[in-house]
Amino acid sequence: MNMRGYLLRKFIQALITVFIVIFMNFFLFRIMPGDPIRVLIRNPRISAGALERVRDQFGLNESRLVQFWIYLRDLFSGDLGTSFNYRQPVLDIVMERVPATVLLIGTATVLSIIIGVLLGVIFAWKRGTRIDIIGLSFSLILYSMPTFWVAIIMVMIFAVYWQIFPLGGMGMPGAFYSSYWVELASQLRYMFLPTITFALILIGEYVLIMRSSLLEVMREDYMLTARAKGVTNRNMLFRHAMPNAMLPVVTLIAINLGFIVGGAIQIETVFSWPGLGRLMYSALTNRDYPVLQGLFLFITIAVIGANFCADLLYRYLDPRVKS
Amino acid sequence: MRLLEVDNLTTYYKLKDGYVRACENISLHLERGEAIGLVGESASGKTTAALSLIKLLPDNAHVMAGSIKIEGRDIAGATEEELRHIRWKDIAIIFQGAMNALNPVRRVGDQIVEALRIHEKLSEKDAGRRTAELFEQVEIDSDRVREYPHEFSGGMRQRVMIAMAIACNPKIIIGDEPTTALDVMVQAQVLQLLETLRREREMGMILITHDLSVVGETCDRVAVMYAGQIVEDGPTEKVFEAPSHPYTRALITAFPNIEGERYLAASIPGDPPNLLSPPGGCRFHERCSEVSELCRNEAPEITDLSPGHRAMCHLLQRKVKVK
Amino acid sequence: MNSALAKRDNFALLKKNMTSFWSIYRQNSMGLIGLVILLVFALMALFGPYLVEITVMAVDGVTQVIHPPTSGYWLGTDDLGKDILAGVIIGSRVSLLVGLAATAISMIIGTVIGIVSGFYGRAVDAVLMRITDVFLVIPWLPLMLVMAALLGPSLGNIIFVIGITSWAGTARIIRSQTLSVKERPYVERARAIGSGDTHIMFYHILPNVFPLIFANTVLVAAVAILSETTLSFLGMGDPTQVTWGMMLHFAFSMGAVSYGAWWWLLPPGICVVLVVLSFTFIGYALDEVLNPKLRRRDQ
Amino acid sequence: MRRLNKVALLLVILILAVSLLVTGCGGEESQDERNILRIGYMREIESLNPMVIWSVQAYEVMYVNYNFLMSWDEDLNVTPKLAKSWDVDESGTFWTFYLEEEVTWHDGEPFTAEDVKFTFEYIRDNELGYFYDYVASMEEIEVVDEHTLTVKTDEPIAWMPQLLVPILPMHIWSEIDPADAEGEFTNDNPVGTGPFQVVEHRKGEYTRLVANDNYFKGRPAIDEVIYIIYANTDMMVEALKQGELDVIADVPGAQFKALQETNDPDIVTLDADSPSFTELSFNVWEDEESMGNPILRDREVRIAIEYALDRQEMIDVALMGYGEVGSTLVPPLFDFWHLDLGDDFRAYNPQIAVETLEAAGYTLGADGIRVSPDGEPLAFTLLIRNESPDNQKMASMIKDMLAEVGIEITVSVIDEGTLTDRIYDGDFDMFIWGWYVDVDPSSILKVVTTDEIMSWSDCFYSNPVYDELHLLQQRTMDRDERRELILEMQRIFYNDSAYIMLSYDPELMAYRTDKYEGWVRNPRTGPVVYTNVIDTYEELRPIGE
Repeated sequence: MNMRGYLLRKFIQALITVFIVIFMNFFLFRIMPGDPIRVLIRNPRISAGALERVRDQFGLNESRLVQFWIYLRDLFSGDLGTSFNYRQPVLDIVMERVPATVLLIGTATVLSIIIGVLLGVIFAWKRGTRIDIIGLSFSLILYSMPTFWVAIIMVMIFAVYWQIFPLGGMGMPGAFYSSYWVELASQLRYMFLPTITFALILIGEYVLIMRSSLLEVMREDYMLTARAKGVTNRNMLFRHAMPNAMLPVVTLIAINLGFIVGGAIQIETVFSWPGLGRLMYSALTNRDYPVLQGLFLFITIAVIGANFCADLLYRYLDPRVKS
Repeated sequence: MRLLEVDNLTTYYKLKDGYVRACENISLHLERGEAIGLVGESASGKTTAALSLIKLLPDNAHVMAGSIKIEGRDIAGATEEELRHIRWKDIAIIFQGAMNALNPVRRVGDQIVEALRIHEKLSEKDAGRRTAELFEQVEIDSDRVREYPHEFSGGMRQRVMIAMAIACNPKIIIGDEPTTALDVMVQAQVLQLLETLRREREMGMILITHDLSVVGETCDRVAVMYAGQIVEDGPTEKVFEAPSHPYTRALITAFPNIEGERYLAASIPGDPPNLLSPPGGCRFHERCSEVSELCRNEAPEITDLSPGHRAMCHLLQRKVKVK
Repeated sequence: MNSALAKRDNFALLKKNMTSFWSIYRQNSMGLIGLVILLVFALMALFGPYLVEITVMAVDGVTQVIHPPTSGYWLGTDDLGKDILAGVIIGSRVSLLVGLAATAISMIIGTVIGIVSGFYGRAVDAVLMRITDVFLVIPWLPLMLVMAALLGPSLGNIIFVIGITSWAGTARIIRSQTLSVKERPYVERARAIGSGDTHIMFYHILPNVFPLIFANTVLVAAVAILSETTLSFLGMGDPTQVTWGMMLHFAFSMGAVSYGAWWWLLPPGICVVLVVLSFTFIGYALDEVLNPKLRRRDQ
Repeated sequence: MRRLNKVALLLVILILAVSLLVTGCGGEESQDERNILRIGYMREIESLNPMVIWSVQAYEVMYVNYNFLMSWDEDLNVTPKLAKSWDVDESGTFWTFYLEEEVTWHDGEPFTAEDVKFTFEYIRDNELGYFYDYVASMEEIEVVDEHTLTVKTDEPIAWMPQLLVPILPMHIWSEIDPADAEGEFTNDNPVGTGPFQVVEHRKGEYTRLVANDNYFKGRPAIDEVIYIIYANTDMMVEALKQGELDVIADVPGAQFKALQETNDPDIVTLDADSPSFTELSFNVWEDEESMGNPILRDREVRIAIEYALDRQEMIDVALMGYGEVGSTLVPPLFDFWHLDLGDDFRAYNPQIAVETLEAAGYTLGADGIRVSPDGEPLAFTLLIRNESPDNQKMASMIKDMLAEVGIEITVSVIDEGTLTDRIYDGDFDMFIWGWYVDVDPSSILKVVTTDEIMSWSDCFYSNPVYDELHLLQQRTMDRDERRELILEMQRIFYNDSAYIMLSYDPELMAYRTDKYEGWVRNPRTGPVVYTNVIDTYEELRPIGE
């Protein structure tokens, strides 16, 4: 089964998953109780007529099936519906928040992968020594901590008690920067705490994955062959062990994305970071269902896409499957 | 001067509750171009003995005593760094070659080039050309150098292992059950190939196997191992025709010969002893058909039956004395 | 008669495995620590409410509001003057309950889907696995948040939501294990002598898959407790119940951070970490014991 | 393996260096001499388009960016703004407004009567936004000259001229299709006549306004106003303490108390009255479709419940002592319209509660729960919104207090969506929610009129006398006469007790006094910002200037 055939099969599978998600996404929000419009606007100044008009605007009066058909038609034309709260197209609202989240998740994930893999390798290589046991327990502890709790602790220590980092947000609104560098430094200063907190949460996972993957690889026969060939320890690790050990890590990183999104929601809520996570949290509290629906779809498709890329990367790295 | 001189080689595995005495006072020697077979049941210590020569042992195994002289130079006390230059330069190994004795994610050619560049200081290009030649010698099409291990059949993979083994013209080749995983036809071809290469290059060979017929065909001398000790060794014809040690006799009768007359193969009762606390006296006494009180209490001496043919059994001593 | 025999020796096999399993497990220090921590919290959950009079939890005077730890209140009080130590002890009951109940649901679903799709294969397998993929891919927290918001914040809903969104991983592992067990000779033998599919699945495949279910259950429990705490923190928990998550939610939204009320924020959080850690330690130890590849030579 | 450790070491040093750099020079923003008023808030500003906004925060930005024809003083007397003065003929239906002369829009265009006429007709003809009620009854709007406008209404309207309508620039809004105006028109750089104009609006982060240099009442002393959103109150309170913010609003009780206890000399904590209240609403629907417990239709039971509730204790515990015990429908903030019951007020007295119940034939059952004459137990379900922790605390106290007088309450926590549904289906006994009251009292009085059932009414109260008075007060031009009618309506509604007013909620606010002075509280006991006037924005100036 050649590469292209494999690609096609994987793509179709991803599409099916996306469609199931779309279907679930639509009906998930239709079983919700209460009429969103009336809940949203509990303001005596609004005439009953206005309420009716708004309800029409969102097509809430048609039958479920008609609503689904409209939902599908709009979806393929990139229209994720209009937000009850902002009265803006959901797509614009979501797109506006993407850079902030990508910046946060991006740096945190990259940082945690690098450090996580590095530590994983050290702990695997020095298995059984004190470093390994301490490191392993520490990673397990980090892995077991609720993300929001770590965030709160970090804020309490660094932003409230020592006040060396800002409390939250992405920058001092309306601040005046003498030069680009000062602005960059200020941006970094605002980013530092949330990113480091997020990285701490993720490192645990990557250390564990890498360590157990490397331990398994190190027992393989070809490692004995390499040693028999007189290969140095360093080359045995980087030329023989790592290429094999990295394969499962790549897949797990992709599957881990769903977990990362969950973490982002918590980090952004505690640090007032204006990303997708905060948008989801406020959409939840405002019962802004179109935004919830659009966000949920957007995040899930992003995760499916990432998994698809991880599959490709895995296939590219592992010759056993490429042929 | 002899190619290889091993005296009283003793290797133990350190466990939490004591030592496993895997090899006890192993002595054997090898001339240039000569092949010796190491036979015995599984877990008799034959692989440990062979791999102890270059300390290719897991981290909890230690060579406790004994001298290992290659062309007069004793490498028993060699440091890991010195051993790294001896491995594959002086002594190369052909592993059993189940699916992954070769690194699955790297091209077979590169794995041979790696050995060449470590020991032969060849440029990338020369090493590449050398590898192609080696492939021809082991009757593999040289342009398959760029393929991956999973693209080769079991037999072909063993040929690659052989190519890799002879790449640096080692003085000695250890074959650790090299053909056990192959079916009979391919087994014969591989053994034939090994035979011709050994003759051409005047290499010494230590062939580890539990299959007496393989030893009969390819080895000049044979050493029978039981419970970590060599109980009998000598020229193959002598040992096969006149097996002196009860265990050797039982081993040979347990191995029916295609041409010989038909008889019911007798198996040896009981299991090999637990080497964590080996039995007193002769280690075979629990399963020996001609056991005596002496055997239970006293460890037997090695008796020279004829030039080059020795065995370790009380019976022999009495017989010799009586005569 | 044969099925009775099969049944007896299968479960006898299981029992023998268990005893040898315990001898190996005992040597794993990490596993033991995890077990001890879990026992402590289990006791706290079982006998807690009797140790601490319920009244202490009632809304009493406005005197010591958000008061740091003193002799009267070892862990200080929260914004309603309630004793935090009492809250933590009583909270353990619901938090563990939610965690274990949700784990049970997700294990049952995961095991059933895993065995069925592994056993029948082809069309059944394809459909079930596609659904499993959907649940594997969907980010867990947004899904839980949305469902909790839709179904309303009751304890039952929380357990249900966590249960039905966390079974995918288990199903995947159980399926692959079922595939290998299915090929084994005695399963062929059982089919040869005419045992029905469900019989085979229950008496032959389940006992062999059981150790794996056991190890995976423990890791899922860790995630379930984390989920409950996070959901409660984000306001989706059941406000009438005292759980660690709800305590953290009220602490955070009622100004513990700016008030510097570390005694209000730390204890519930530390309890969650300890419980999750105990499950993770046990899970990790189980993995090392059950997965021979990882077992170290000198053991 | 030594190389590996070196790599790890290098990496750690690198991270440390970066963090030092980051904390070091990023520390102090360079010298910035602009005077910026930074206001913290919790709920996102949903839009800048007046036709779609509904939240208090979005209204605040609209108040500052646009102007109304009139405003209010501390005692809620109407004061001039864009309209210098106005008068009305004796029929009470023909109004003449004399507008300010040298007013310009933010983009320099002159402000004329045409703009006012256009705004009223644009909203009236297209029933736009939530301002329709103010312009619905305007029959003819005529421009007399550039700065004079006449309005004829179909009947005398009591609350005129309080037109809470933002005056929009005709030269911009005339090109905007009304459907868009109520849909996706973002109005990102809103042109108004107000003291500040929005220049930057980043959703989920902040909204920045700069001073309007040629504001007709003089350029404000403050250069910029920035509304910054916080995901949680902790961060907002902490930001105020550290000087990152100048004023914060809707602070929860616990944090407000913490702030007070820090008694920081530079921070003023304001326990202001707010135009909102929390009520315990009963289902008094006489229709047989009602699924509420019929016993609650008996006025005596409701009155007994009022006597049984110690509302001061509930405020002390649930609202940390901030807020006032509730009584009548119009909050005391509007003291001109508020009915002070004096000793008619049914204060907490469990004894009278028991006597009332006994007198009405509700005898104590065996299990401590009273039973109605025809054997029904006094057991009701109290619905609580999960969005409000304070309501939940009150509910558990109500349960205990009513148990004392033999009434069993089961508390059920549901989300707002479900509660709204059940209210409109009449499927409830009682629930706790609240209302935000407009400056003019008729907005809240209207909610409990009969014709609002199945629309805004949430207790299905129906009293023809009350309805009659409501219509009358809407047409009574004379303020004092109207006041008598409104007080009488409150008395009737209080006596029927379809609502038990639990508390007039506090508006907890705090602001710094080390940078700016000139904070104005309007109305007298109200807040400095997030109120119906923009005096603070106009008066505020750096200290010493």
